[in-house]
Amino acid sequence: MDARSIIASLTDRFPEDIYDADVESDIRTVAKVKPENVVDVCRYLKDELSFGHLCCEFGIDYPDRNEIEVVYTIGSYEHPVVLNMKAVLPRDDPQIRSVVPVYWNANWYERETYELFGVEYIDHPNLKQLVLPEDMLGEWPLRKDYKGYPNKTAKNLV
Amino acid sequence: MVIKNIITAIKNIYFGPPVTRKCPEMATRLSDRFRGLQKLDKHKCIGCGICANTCPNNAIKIVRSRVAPDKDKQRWFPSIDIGHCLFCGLCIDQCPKEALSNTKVYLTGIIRWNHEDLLFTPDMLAREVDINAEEEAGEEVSRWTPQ
Amino acid sequence: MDEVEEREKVEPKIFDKIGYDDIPGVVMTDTSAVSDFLKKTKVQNVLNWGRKNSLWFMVNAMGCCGVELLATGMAHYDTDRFGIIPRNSPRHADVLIISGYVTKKYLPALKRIWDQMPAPKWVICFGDCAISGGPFYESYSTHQNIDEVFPVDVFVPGCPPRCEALIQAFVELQKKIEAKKDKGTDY
Amino acid sequence: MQLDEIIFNPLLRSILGLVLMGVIFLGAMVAIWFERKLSADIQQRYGPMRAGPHGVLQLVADAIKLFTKEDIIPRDADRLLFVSAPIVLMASVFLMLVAIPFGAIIINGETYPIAATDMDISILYIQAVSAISLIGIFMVAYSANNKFSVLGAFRNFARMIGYEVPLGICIVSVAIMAGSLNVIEIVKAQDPLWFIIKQPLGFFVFFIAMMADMGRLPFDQNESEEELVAGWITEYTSMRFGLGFFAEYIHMILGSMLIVLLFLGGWNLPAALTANTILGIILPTAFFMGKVALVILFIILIRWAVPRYRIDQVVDLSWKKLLPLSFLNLIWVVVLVLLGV
Amino acid sequence: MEEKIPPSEMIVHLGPQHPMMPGPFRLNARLKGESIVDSEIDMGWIHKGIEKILENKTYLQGITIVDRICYLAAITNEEAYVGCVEKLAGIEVPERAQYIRVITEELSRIQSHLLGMGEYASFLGFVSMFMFTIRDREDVMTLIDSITGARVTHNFLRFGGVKDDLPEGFAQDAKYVFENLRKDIDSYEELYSTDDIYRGRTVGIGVLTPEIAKDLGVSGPPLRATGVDFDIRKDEPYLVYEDIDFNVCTQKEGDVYARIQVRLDEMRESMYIIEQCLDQIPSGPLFPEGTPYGKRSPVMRVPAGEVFHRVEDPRGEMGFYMVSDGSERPYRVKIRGPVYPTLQALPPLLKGVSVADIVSIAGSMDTCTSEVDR
Repeated sequence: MDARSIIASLTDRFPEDIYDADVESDIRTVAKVKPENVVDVCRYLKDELSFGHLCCEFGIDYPDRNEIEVVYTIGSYEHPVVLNMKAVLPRDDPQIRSVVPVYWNANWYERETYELFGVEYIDHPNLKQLVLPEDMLGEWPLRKDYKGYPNKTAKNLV
Repeated sequence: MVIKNIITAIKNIYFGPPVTRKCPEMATRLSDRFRGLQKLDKHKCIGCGICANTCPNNAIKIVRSRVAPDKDKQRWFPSIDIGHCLFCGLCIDQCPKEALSNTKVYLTGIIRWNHEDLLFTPDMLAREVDINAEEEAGEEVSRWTPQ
Repeated sequence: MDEVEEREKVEPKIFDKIGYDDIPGVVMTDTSAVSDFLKKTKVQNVLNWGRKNSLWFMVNAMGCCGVELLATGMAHYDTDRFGIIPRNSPRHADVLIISGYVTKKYLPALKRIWDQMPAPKWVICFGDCAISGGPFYESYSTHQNIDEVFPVDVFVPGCPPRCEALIQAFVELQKKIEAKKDKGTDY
Repeated sequence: MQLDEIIFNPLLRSILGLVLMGVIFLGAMVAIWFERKLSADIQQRYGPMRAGPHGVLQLVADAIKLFTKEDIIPRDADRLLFVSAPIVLMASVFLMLVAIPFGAIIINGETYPIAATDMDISILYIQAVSAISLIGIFMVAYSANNKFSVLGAFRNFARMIGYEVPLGICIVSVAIMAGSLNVIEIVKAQDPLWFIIKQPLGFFVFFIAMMADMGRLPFDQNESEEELVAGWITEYTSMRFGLGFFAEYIHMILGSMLIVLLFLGGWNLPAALTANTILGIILPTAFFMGKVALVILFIILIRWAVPRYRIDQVVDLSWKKLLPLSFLNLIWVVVLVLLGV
Repeated sequence: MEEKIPPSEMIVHLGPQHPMMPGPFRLNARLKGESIVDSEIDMGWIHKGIEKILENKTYLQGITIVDRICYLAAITNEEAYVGCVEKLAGIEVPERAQYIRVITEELSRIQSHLLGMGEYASFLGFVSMFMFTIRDREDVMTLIDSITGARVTHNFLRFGGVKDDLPEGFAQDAKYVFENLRKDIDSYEELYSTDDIYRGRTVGIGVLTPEIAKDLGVSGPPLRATGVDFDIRKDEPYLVYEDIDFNVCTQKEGDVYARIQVRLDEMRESMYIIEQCLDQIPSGPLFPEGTPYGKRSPVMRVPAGEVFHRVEDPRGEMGFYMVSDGSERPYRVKIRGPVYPTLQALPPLLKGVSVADIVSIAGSMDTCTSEVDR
């Protein structure tokens, strides 16, 4: 299964939800997905196109465009193609359906994205902080306008 | 069976001499490329500040210092906070005049009892002040010591 | 045989007469008069000799330096030569080696480990992260300036320092104890 | 006879007991030093080198440090039990010490064992008092308010209960063969032929059960360091930890002595060797201690050469393998005795 | 785990400081007797915020930071990062530099596996084995040291090449070390396969089936131990792995024993790869000629774009997703560590096993907490 046929199949199946689909190289493809339907798309990817391996899931903050992108990097155990699927969310109230029912290992990725970017995942089984202490929740440190960085408290002798 | 393990253990008692490096007394032979405490050549340094800009950890600051211990004239030289230094060698790679270089000082010279002593001024980097470092690796630096 | 019978006779009395806190045969004092006196005499030298030759350290690998910490205990560097052995329980340890980044989340746990260790106890800052935050000194998550929290005796710069440096740090700590300048014991 | 009077004088016996206590402490220290050196040899390193020549004073340094460390009793611990548990452990090994002979003096063909007491049921007594340590460990588990201690102590119970049974049966078969419950009589019964030759299976089972009883490595689940931090001893500081540590090593030495006494012939030597008075005083004890040292060496070797069992595997080993084997050995011994061998 | 638990059960917190692992993490295990009813992992005790730090460093300074993601595989981290930047900037790496990179990466794989394997033995109480493997690891470390000049954090790769050439006489040294290492690995394998206690502790413990392993997102040796030959070096070749002959080591059983066996086999395979590289390595420049890239790197501005680059770490699939906006600092860097899903997969594996098997299973995963927390 090569990159072009995958993109073709995906856009055929979800003409409304998938846009800006592109083939970067033989093994890299990108697509944007409407956030409402991400679970269905993921299920289709996993069941039909054998994209069984969720490499990672993370957020990117674009304050000047006022949006947060959630990127799903999905690979496969059968073919070498990797799909970078993006869902664009508004920055003020980022909400998206959780893909944990499809990809089990998305659990921690979503928890981390939640506490670092403030993306709220609907239907997530256990949405709470993962890596930060509890009192830091709500600061969203990986957003570009985070105030606590750089942290100038270190004793630098020079 | 466990007998095999015991035989291996007994074999090791007789045929396995200790591989321990006798650390504090005998210097370990280091690789030629080992990155220890930096050494400053005050004659070559032009005080351009590229090292300070390159440092990933902001450990270098350009300060005024005497050009030689017996002269009053002052110029700009780097001073390094060893408590911040990553010993990554970027400052040495990027130095346009090759004024900074690696030495093999990594033990007695820089392990200190107080945090404040970890600041290395240009005089100390140029070894004009005794930094209390023995010649740890000495001249005898080899690439490989078969154990 | 006699000992057992004696204890059986005595035990009911303990529960009746004395409070729960007083245990027969165990002298419990609040004063440190004895140790204060000892500190002025030559006995302290003997005690310090014993202490410096048996610095058991806490296995507390926290980062890159943790790997070097593990390697130091092994055959090539062999801290056992100095009587230094790793212990897993803080109750048995004398030296806490801070061997990595102390984050805001981890600092309470580290303090707790420190509190659980019995005095006299010492701290070694092993590596840049412990001394100043190292490459993560600007991070939103780490806690800097550990030497304001713990009474650090020896600073070992390097990122990470080689294993020899840890052994040298122990030697420096021994020197410090011998010179009676360490922070673990009040002189 | 005058010699008899001196030897059976109760005052002298008590003094002898105290001396033996000191000897066993010294022995434990030597054993710990020996273990550290031997493990270092196996692992191709040096071991203690700095405190004294080749680190012989290492244990002195450790003891000084442990004695002068802060003694912490956790706030939520049951103080009385917490403080007295190491004493109970120590008492258990010292009570064992009372009945175990440390060698013998042979004068004019007459054997005088070096032991604090000479009771007729000494092997039964040793078996009984060694179980007291279980009470000590139970006190730790109950009082320390630490879950690792509880887990370690419960593992200890499971293991001890499992291994006391085959151990007891092996002792019974030895007693049947010797016709006595007295350790000294048992040693005498082995005069020409050691019991290891007559009942090798019994020795095998006894050795493994004894190692489990001592808590040496394939069976040290009670303080398996990687899982339970330090097991039942986790909460103890300073010399209370030291006492627990020492008790373990003394138990190891006494256990090795039992192995030598019951199966390896004790201090028995050909009569020709002990005819001379001076040789008779020195040789039997030296021979006995040498064998004990060899057994300890072997136990230490095993400690550093094998991984650790899981606790259910240990219990399985005891009930499913060692117990049937020990019964087999019992039947074998009964047959031998009936045949009059 | 705040809910009320029945009195026959208890919650044990293993960690954050626990001898089980280099690096703190906490395992809250609910025990019934000795067996685990339920468990939960609490992460982030050494979360350092590397992704945020990387956004504020120049590309060159970033190399020093990515070294410290996982301290056991610093070179592969660098390769993932540097490869990412090279893909974005379109830099070609000369062949000699590629070979040197492969050599250092495989050496790093050997030392990582030696540590993981030995540490695993020490979790079972077999401390001497740990000493033996670390003894061999020191030799490999000396080899790495002689190339890069540091033991753990190398800072060796540069954009477009490597910092230094192989030292003189490296081939002989490597030959000498590998000769001994082969013998030692054989003896470890023999010890492992003949020791009854070891087999009792490992065979049939912590079994992963291929389907479950794929579902959990596990990669690296734990996945290959189940029989799935998923290896980035084969599936998506980078550097010169295409020209090199090697096998992907797999086992069928998927239990703890198989994972250790895969590591043993992979070490042999790595040595084979290095020997091929030393035979095939061409002479030539270390940096692309006619470009400003070199040991004294210029201040780089990388064209805007996004790229995902992944390499095979000793522990599995290591990937970097980098977004550049055309300035001299990356806009966003996402690090996909291999241990992250592996550690996440622990609680389902631990259900129903006994306390002693926690260390057995967790140790066989060879997890590196620093990389999970980043």
